[in-house]
Amino acid sequence: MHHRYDVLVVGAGGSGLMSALYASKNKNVSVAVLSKLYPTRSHTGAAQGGVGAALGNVSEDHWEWHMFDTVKGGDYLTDQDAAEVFAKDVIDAVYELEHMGLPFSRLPDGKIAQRKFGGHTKEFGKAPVERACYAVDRTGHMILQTLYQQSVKSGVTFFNEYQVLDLIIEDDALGEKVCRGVVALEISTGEIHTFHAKSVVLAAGGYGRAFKVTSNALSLTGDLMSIYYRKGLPLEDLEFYQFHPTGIAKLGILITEGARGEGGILRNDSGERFMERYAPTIKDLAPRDMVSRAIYMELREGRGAGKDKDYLLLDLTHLPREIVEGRLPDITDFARTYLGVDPVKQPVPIQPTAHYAMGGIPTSIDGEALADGNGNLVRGLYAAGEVACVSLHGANRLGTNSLGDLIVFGKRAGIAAAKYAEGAHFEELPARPDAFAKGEIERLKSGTGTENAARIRKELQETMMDNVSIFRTDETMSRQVEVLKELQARYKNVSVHDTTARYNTELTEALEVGYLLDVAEAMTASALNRKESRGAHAREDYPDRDDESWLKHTMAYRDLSRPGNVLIGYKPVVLGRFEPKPRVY
Amino acid sequence: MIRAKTYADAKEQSHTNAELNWWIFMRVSGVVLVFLILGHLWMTYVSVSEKDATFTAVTAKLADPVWKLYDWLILVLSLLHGANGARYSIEDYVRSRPNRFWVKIIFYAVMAALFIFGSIGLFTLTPSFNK
Amino acid sequence: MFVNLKILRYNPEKDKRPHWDTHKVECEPGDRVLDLLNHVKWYVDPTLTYRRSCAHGVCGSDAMLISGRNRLACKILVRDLTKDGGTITVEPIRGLRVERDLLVDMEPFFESYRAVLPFFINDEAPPAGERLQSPEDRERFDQGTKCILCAACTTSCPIFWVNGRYLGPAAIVQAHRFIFDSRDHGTERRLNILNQNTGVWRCRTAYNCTEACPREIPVTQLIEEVKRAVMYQQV
Amino acid sequence: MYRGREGQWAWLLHRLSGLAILAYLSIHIISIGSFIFGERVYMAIHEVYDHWLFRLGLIAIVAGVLYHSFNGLRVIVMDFTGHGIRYQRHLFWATIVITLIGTAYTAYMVIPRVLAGV
Ligand SMILES: Cc1cc2nc3c(=O)[nH]c(=O)nc-3n(C[C@H](O)[C@H](O)[C@H](O)COP(=O)(O)OP(=O)(O)OC[C@H]3O[C@@H](n4cnc5c(N)ncnc54)[C@H](O)[C@@H]3O)c2cc1C
Ligand code: HEM
Ligand code: SF4
Ligand code: F3S
Ligand code: FES
Repeated sequence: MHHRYDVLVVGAGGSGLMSALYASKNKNVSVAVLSKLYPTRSHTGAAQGGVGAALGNVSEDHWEWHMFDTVKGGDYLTDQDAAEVFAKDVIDAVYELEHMGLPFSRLPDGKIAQRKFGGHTKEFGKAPVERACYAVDRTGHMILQTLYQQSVKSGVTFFNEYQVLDLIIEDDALGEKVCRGVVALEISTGEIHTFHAKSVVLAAGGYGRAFKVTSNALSLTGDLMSIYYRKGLPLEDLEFYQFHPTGIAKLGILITEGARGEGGILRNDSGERFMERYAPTIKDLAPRDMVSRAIYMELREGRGAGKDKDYLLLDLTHLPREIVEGRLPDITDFARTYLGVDPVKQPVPIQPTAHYAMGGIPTSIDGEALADGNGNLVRGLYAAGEVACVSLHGANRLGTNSLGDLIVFGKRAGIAAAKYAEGAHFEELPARPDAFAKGEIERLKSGTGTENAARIRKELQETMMDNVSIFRTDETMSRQVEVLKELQARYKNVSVHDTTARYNTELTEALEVGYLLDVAEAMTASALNRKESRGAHAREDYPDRDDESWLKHTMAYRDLSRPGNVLIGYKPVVLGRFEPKPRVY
Repeated sequence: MIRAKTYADAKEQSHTNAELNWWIFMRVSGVVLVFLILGHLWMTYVSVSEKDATFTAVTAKLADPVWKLYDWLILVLSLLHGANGARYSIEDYVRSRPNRFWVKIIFYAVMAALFIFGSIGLFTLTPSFNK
Repeated sequence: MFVNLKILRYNPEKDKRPHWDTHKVECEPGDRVLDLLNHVKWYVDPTLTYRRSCAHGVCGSDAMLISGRNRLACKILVRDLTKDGGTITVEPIRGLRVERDLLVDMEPFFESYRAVLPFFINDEAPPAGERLQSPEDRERFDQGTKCILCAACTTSCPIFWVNGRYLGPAAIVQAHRFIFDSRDHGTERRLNILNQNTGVWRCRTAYNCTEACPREIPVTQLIEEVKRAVMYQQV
Repeated sequence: MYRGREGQWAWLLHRLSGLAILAYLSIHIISIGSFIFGERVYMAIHEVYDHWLFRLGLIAIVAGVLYHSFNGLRVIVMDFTGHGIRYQRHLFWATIVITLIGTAYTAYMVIPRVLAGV
């Protein structure tokens, strides 16, 4: 089947829906959204704690403070032009969400309620400030629902349960790369569709499923990052992957930082509030990378709780029941359901969990996808949300800044894509645009290999967790490079047994394993290459930040002539208002 | 919004208070029927024998206008209440639209016949009738 | 421990009618049923088909009929269903066409959702900041905002099983969320829709929806509130 | 069978009892109304009614009416008060208890008469 839309959005999470809504405000273009999940199943719905914006509803706040926190939180790898646009625009974006009906929690005076969150401070780091606008502990759920509701209202066209398999990117006469559409599998029928478009917005989310313990959905497998990378196009700053300090032990299900924002305390086996030793000023509300490292240190030094001493405790027992059940009802429910622990009475076992990709498809502040580190674009291609790297989050994202990222840059990308499409024409498709996708499926379905994709994924997740996690060394990462080469080789021997066309989820999962392997490859290479510690990238063999040689973004390219080999390039950091300083809290 | 594709769909979606009114009626008639029916059962079945419901006994009782009205109220309310209740069931279980239509028509006809038959009985009756 | 996982399988491309498949699965008491399904899919029979995503009860993908009741496979643990050596049955939710194994056609469900105008309606020009709303007014419609559109309620309703034209509890919960939002102006239109033959009046207060809701939304209560709202509006 | 709880069974019994009563009511109207055709016709029908099986069957109808009435009241209470919903399970069990007691009393009154043939 063949379709034609002026603007195509891939992904229906917060960023995808935001793009689609704003693109479709431009009445001169047709817009469609493709998503491998029903829109409301997207993982934006799992976000709990809040969206950061300097509304100042509870106490004085300014966008400059927010910008500063973002830059400092990102360990100065944040591009300051992006941070400035973000900190200013997110205020209006939050009001816009409210105008769309989003049911924020309220203060007694009727304004949007706000609470404290890790790394968000007043007066450039003096003390924590209430900046996270929240809707109970379901902020992401409300954003996703509200945006979907508005899409229904404005009649956005959806192609649900369509899994994108390929981007159609060709060189034009001048050698510039141009995106002309996408190829997708209709999961319900097994049919391959070609979508011809003037501009495409990628909003396909992260790849947490590369790790064993993660807060991410089973469907977050880095598909579009990988597809981009397979074309020889760069992925930016992949070495920066955030581990959230408080995942439910073993399961990885997230317990929002809002729990600490409301007064929760982290304790080790002996009940000590250990964060006092690591971040004396803001203690439990230090940025995530620091808290996660502190937890690892505690575990490593044998101060973990439980019989295997492999987890720590999040203590909410000193808080009134109304706060715990009233402001954190979902996580109370998670702890009760999955652990049989009542957070009102007992501390909750926690461990760091793979959470968020700071890196991704490099873009300009209007979401335009970059083809290299020199500012060349892939014309007609845009990206936003977790799949993209603006780079707002630098080396470490602050809590609540991702939802803000979705609504600010999702909107910008949608507007820019629509504007571009308005003035562009449909560029000719190659002769057989779906050849690659069909070939890939053909190979999997007719192969005689004996490898099981699920086993490969399991090994990938376990080795990534061991070798490229919170602390890294040359040794562990070099080992992982070899592991990945072996897994890639084995992946070539995967075959899909299910011959059915309709809802062939064995096939879609096998494809996803392929994406995970590629993203892991780029990530490991980027991490091995960066010989310093910054933000979420903590190397034991290079424990210090080194602005002299490493204040720059990594651009990882697949070496198309030598598979398995990754080429590293760089891109300068946009500096500005805030000079890099040591990062202490 | 589900767009009506046929006349029947459109009619179903048109805005009337029929369902609301029936819903209220079910409740009001229900409350009244509790007294009427439980009373009726007590008086004619539990406290006295079925054997006693002879022709003479029944006709004698119904000669009294108060009982006439009592029984007629039961007749009207429970037929309406029961018929509407049965309509709920028909609409739930009879899936195809033409079948549903015919089942309902036939069912309403039967209910109407019962009502007419019962009413004629009640109101044409005099103790001397047909002696 | 071991449990017998009994799954109702149906692949319309191959099977004439649904049939049961049983797998003996090793597991922990704290495992989710979704973990068991994943185990079977990944290591035993890859053709097993179902939807899933978040794996912790927030995305609404995996409502199934598990051991006789509608639940999310990712939110029900083995220990809550059976003991060592026991049996867990898994079937697709009822009242929607089975596409394959545990996966059903959700389109009719979303069609009912869209029918109640499930979006904020207020055409007045918004203020520069937020519209104000008191915490009490916000609380009034809180329950409905929790809904994840999993369809566990609608497909547990005995009326919906036999009468697919009934909009169903999930759609009414969505309507409730807006009807009782002090900022919204679409109440009258929504109440008119729910006053139709296919609306709230089909509910016979069977409470299966309330029991099934994984988000612990008091669904029946919300439906009753909407019934009264319709009544007061018309009277 | 779906493993619903009290609410589901309450509804199912309500529907079945309602339909059963309607069916009985229809027969009842015909049989009682038959007196317009004269005593002979009426009594001929009445004879059949007098059969012990019918008389015992009527106990079941009483049970149905009791259940339907009190559950009907339960439904009404739920429709108009929040308490009704909160205590719907208790109300269901109360309905069952009332139905059982009422039915037992009816049986206690009727069965001896049936056995004695009066
Ligand atoms: C548990 C949890 C809690 C969080 N809490 C917070 C918080 O409190 N505050 C905050 O700011 N951030 C939070 N985050 C981070 C934030 O929620 C995510 O980064 C963000 O929601 C990502 O949104 P997205 O739109 O980029 O992608 P997603 O919401 O993940 O959506 C991805 C979309 O892409 C589609 N897709 C993917 N691959 C394909 C393909 N191949 N073909 C077609 N479609 C595809 C999917 O169907 C989906 O619709 C949290 C994250 C998690 C996991
Ligand atoms: C005695 C007192 C009665 C009371 C209090 C009562 C009450 C009710 C109520 C409130 C309903 C609506 C149920 C709902 O909406 O879920 C109802 C339904 C019904 N009633 Fe009655 N009723 C009584 C007598 C009768 C009688 C005498 C009949 C038969 C002739 C009858 C037949 C029905 C039927 C068939 C239904 C539909 C059931 C359903 O759709 O589930 N009822 N009743
Ligand atoms: S009301 Fe509950 S059961 Fe129904 S769709 Fe919403 S979350 Fe699921
Ligand atoms: S199960 Fe159905 S009948 Fe009403 S109370 Fe729930 S919608
Ligand atoms: S997988 Fe998301 S609700 Fe179960």
